[in-house]
Amino acid sequence: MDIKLSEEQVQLKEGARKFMEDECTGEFVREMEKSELGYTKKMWQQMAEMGWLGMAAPEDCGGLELGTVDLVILAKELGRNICPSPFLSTVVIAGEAIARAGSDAQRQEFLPKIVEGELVLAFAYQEYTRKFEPGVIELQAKEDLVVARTSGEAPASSGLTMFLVDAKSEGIASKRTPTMARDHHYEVGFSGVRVPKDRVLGGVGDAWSSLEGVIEKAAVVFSGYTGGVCEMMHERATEYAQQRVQFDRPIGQMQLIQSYLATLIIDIYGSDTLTFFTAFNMDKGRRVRPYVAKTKAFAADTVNNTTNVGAQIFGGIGYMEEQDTTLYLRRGKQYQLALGGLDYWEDIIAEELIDVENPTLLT
Amino acid sequence: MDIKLSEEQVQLKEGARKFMEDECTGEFVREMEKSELGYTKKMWQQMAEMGWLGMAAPEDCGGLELGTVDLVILAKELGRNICPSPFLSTVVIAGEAIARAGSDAQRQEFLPKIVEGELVLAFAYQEYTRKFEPGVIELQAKEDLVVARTSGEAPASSGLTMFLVDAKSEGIASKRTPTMARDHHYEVGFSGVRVPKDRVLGGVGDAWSSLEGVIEKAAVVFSGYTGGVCEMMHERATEYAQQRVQFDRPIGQMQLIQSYLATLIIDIYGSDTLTFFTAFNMDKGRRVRPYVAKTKAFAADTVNNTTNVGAQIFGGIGYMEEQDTTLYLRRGKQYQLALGGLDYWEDIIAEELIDVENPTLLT
Amino acid sequence: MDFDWSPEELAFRDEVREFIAENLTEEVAGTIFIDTPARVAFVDKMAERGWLGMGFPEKYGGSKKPIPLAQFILTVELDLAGAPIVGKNVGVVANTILNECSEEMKMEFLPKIFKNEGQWALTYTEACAGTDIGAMQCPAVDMGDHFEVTGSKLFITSAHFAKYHWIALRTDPDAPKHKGISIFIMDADSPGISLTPMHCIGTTGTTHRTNEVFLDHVKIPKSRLVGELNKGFYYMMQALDYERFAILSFASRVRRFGKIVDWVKNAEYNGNDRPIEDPVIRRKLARMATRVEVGTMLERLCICAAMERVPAVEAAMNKAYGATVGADMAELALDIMGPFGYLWAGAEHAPLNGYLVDEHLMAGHARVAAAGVDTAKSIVARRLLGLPNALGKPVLPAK
Amino acid sequence: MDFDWSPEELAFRDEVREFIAENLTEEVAGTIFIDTPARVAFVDKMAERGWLGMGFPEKYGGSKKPIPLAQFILTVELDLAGAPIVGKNVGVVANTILNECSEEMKMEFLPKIFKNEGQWALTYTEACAGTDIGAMQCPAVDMGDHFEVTGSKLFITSAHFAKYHWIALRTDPDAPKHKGISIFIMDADSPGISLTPMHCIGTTGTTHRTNEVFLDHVKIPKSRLVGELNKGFYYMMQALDYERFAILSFASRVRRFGKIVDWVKNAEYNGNDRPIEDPVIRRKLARMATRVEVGTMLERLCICAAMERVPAVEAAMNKAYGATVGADMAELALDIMGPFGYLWAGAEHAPLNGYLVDEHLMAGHARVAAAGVDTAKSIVARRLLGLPNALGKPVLPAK
Repeated sequence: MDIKLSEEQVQLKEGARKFMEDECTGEFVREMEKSELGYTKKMWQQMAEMGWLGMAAPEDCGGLELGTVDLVILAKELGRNICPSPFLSTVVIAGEAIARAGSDAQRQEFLPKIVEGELVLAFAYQEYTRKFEPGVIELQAKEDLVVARTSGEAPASSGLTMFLVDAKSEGIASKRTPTMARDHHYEVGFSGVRVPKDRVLGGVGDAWSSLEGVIEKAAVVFSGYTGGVCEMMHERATEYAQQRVQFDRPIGQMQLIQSYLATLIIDIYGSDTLTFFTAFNMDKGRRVRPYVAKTKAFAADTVNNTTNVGAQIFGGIGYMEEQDTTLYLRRGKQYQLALGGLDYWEDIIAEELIDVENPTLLT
Repeated sequence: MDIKLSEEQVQLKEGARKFMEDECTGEFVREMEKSELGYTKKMWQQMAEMGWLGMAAPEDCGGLELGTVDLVILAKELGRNICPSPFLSTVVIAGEAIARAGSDAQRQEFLPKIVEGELVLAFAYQEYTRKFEPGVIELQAKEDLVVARTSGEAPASSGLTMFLVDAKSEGIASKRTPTMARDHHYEVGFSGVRVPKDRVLGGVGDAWSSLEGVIEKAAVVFSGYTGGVCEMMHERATEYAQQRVQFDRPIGQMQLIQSYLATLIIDIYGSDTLTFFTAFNMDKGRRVRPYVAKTKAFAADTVNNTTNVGAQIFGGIGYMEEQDTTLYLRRGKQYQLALGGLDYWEDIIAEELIDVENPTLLT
Repeated sequence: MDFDWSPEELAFRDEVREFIAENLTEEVAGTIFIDTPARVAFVDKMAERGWLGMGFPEKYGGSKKPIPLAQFILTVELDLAGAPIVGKNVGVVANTILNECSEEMKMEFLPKIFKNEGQWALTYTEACAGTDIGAMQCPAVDMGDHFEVTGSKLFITSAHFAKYHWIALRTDPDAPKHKGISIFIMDADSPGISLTPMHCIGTTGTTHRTNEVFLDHVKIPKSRLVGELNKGFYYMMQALDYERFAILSFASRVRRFGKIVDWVKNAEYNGNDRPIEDPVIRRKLARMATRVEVGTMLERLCICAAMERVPAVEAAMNKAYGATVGADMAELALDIMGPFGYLWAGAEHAPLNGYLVDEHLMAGHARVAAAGVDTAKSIVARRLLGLPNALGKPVLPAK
Repeated sequence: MDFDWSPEELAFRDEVREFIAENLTEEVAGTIFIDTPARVAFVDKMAERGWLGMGFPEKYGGSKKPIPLAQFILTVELDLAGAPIVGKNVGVVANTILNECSEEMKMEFLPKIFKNEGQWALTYTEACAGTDIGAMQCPAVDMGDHFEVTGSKLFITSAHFAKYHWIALRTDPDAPKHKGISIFIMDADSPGISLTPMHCIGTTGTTHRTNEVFLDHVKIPKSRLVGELNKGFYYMMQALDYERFAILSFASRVRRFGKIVDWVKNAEYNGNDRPIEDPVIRRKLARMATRVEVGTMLERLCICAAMERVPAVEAAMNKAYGATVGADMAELALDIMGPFGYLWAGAEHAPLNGYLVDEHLMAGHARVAAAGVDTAKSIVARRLLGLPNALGKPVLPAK
């Protein structure tokens, strides 16, 4: 057992940190929030050039075929600077779905384009429901990556099919919907959209057999991303506590401030280690369902707490729009609720803990 | 609006405090824990002489016919010194049940005996269930104050009847069951116990119509009692924090200790005020169901927190059996769970908040 | 012991409620600030009724209090309705002027306050002086016939629509820090004052605005000194006790919780998902309802104390408890909403048009601003429990 | 990055597990203390296998470590099984002797420790010196050819069955408080030592016993001074870092949570009430399961650090996190049990025979004892985050 990063992983991390520090400033994040696209094609192309968009893809599709651990390392660096990009939906979700469920032809058609930065995909999954379970999906398909029902009725996870739908297809109505993070969410209406049969991904009615694993992987990578958010927020709060003088001492010399910062960093360390542990075991091909759920659940609470309490360390100034603290604060709660809220993941944890005959136990 | 105690109430409180301080020391409480009876007939008789056992009873039965507010004032003083006595079950629960549901003959037979301290009653209600709802009662009655089912099947609150059962009746098997508070709980088995018809209290199958109000009143008085427990624990912890020197200052000069003590006292003040508010409105004859539930729920959490955190202020010494802190600590959690746990009262709160068409609103 | 409102109190409350029902247009509601013509007009109407000068001597334009708790009833009802409130002008400024100032100043300013002639900015905070307000540096230099001020102030709410600054400045740089501060009344249109807006986190366009105030050789006449020179810190502290109590009541949280419950009761999503039927959500709401009730009780404690004295400890309890409950309430609401919780103002499916997102984002601010939760708790620890100042020199107990 | 145990580590773990399965009788299990003949015999068997002296030089009776993490694996498995553990003797005493003492003392005591010949009491705490251990007063007076001790010590666990006291005493009353303490090895049967038992809160009869130790002109030979005179405080601090890590692992909480889950899965009450079907309980257990997992991760961080250095920060994290999770876990269990939660050992219907009542009652103790949660957090704040000592003089940041 040795949980230090390998030399290559240290290089990946340091390279990503330098790039992010140079390119992805608070000012850049604000610009992207206000922009039409939400990210820049230039940065996306640079990410492709550094091999980030092909990290997970199979070698025969131009990828590096690296593991989840490496994705988490990169995601943490993206998270530190809250990098605005469609990395998660394109590379982790869609890329992984195509790699797992796609035909050879689909893999060869789409994956190299993702790796090269030429194709961006959105994940159209959530419907008008608070739930994240596949059973609640009602959208009828008679295909961005769309999941829709081809048979059966909600609630049932069978009967769902994945489609690769051209975003410019007739019958698609997209409307940007404002979010707390001011990131680029859209409500997408489908009305009589025709999807060629060769754009069905995987077996008809059989989406969940591959999608479940895709979502699990995405949840772990996302937990890495939020871990990065926490790390940066905490570093900034600690630095502020060291510099900010009130009552003739740095506020960081006060017991309460120390208690807040120490409590957070313990959670952050715990969350990071759990994320890497799950990613490591996922890469070993082991069954990690309960671990994914615990990883996402804890990372979600940690990013919400850290951004909240972290901003409070700054006092009033932490709540001024002009301050970078607010960029982080506006993401904490959203990230907690995104990609399956606590109830979704906690139900899985409970099920695995209680209902499963022989619970999965990794040591 | 003036929430100060009246002159008579101040006298009641001060008299009770003096008596408790003189008679009900930590040593006395320990003796009672080890004793067969759990209280002393001498003290019970003194309580009768001071009029405490007749506070709630109607004047025509020898009582003072005082209100719930006065019961709460007294209960707080009993709670401060965690007075071991069957006050709640005898005076508040059984006394109130007889006063509400009893026939004239029953009132005249039993209430003066309670007032005089000659009759002690236990409340036999809880069965082998985690729940406190009347619907779960399965004991079949074909009667201490016993509640049993005379018709219907669980779960239904109708079909329950109250009986006054002589504890020495044939077929009753009592077994003391150890509790955290080392108070005197018994498991009582009923097997073919014959109860004279004139010992049925209230209408057959109609217990809940009066018992619900009795339990509500008991919950409010009990919240007063636990409020007293909190008050004393907090006073002692504060005094210790003022005296105990570590790192060349009293520990009470440290931010964290101050934060713990201040957080507790705010809860204690809030809980007390809510208890009196509910008692006051109960005495006015208003519908107070949601307020009773909130009172008990908050008082329960407060007594658990205060005894727990209060003991921690003392450090290691707080956990030595010889210390009075442990007497309080052993009661906090038990009192939180007793007389209907959080789930029972929170379900009522939710029901009143959400399901009731026009929620009760006292201002 | 009597928890009931008297008939007179109920009558006054009814009167206030009627007034609000008649005058609180959509244009007026939604903020406590008196920053638009419609809101000024709303407060003018309160002034006409004599509600701004209740309890102040008639010779200064004051009016008789209909009942002892009138001021409190007014504040709570305004807050409960989401209307502009008058605690700052009346509570902080008028009280201090009445207690500390010369007859001339009383005659000049009190009638104006009670007639709502011009708003006031409390101009205390500096970059180096937040919670530690005594650390302020910005100097007022005695130039013989006037004071001159050059420096800057931060987080000055209301400065962009105020007529007067109630400004604290350092008048003795050599004295111990709490003993060298004075308060002045400074005209907002004095030459040399400029503002930079600062926006709090929140929905773009409707965010709460505050200001950085720059002072470049601003002159303040000597007649505008409040009370005695170098006693400003004590005036601020007295007013702060009052402020915690009078400016913001717990009512805003009661109002917010009501909105949350209403939303939950009516929300329905695909798949017959009614949040209100979820046992976990029901329990959490029950718990929050209990905490809200306790908050109203702490406020009641405060009111009753206020009839006899400045309720410093009770107000600190309210502040600590209220801000904590307020933050947890917004969290709870967003948690219940799930992925809809992070949709913001303007999103079709944003519950309550994203109102709780704003409340959540500013919840931490309420925990740290205007003497935060931790400061309030230290007040409770020191003034109620008799514990020594944690930031002071060790104070060993007497043997 | 490799989270997997090596084949050697797994093999050693299997060996330990096999040993425990064979030797952990009911008589031995249930406590970490080596206080009965059966428990001494159990540890003797571990000594026979060379498990007490792993990594120590052979000339002192030590044995080769089969693998780098052997010590940790042993502690975790013992703790997970509820068996007596050897961290105190080996971790604190043997390490300090090896690092600080003379060849004679090493030769005298190390072999005895590794053979489990006699238990040790850590005799530090005094009435005036708990968390502030440096405040201890009990003096060892230099009498020329020996030291003489008169005073008392408090909360001395193990004193009633120990053969030796590892005792800290003030040897220079005039030096700054941390610079006048020395450590000695004192025979428990020295004339002048007497004990008064103190019982921790818990089930009568099975409570954890500790002691007040009275010392009346007790003589300690000069040869029993540990290391250098007046360096005792530093030896204690070093050992404490080690202690937080080596004596108690997170495994005890994993074990406790397993018992809780088992109970909940099987509990059934009248009216088909199966707690496990209650959605609120399921969610709460899921949340706790997550926190338990995070605890094991923090421990793993600690182990990996321990391969390279004394993991002071990581051990403090473990302490803070573990004690908090431990307390919340006992609360949760009792809450789920409802009115059965407060039934204690001996009650027919007490779940797990009241085990969780004891755990609940002592949970606060775990939060405050052996450098509590708040002390552990201050270690994290200072050593990891670089913040200045909150109890020291103000340290202004460099400009």
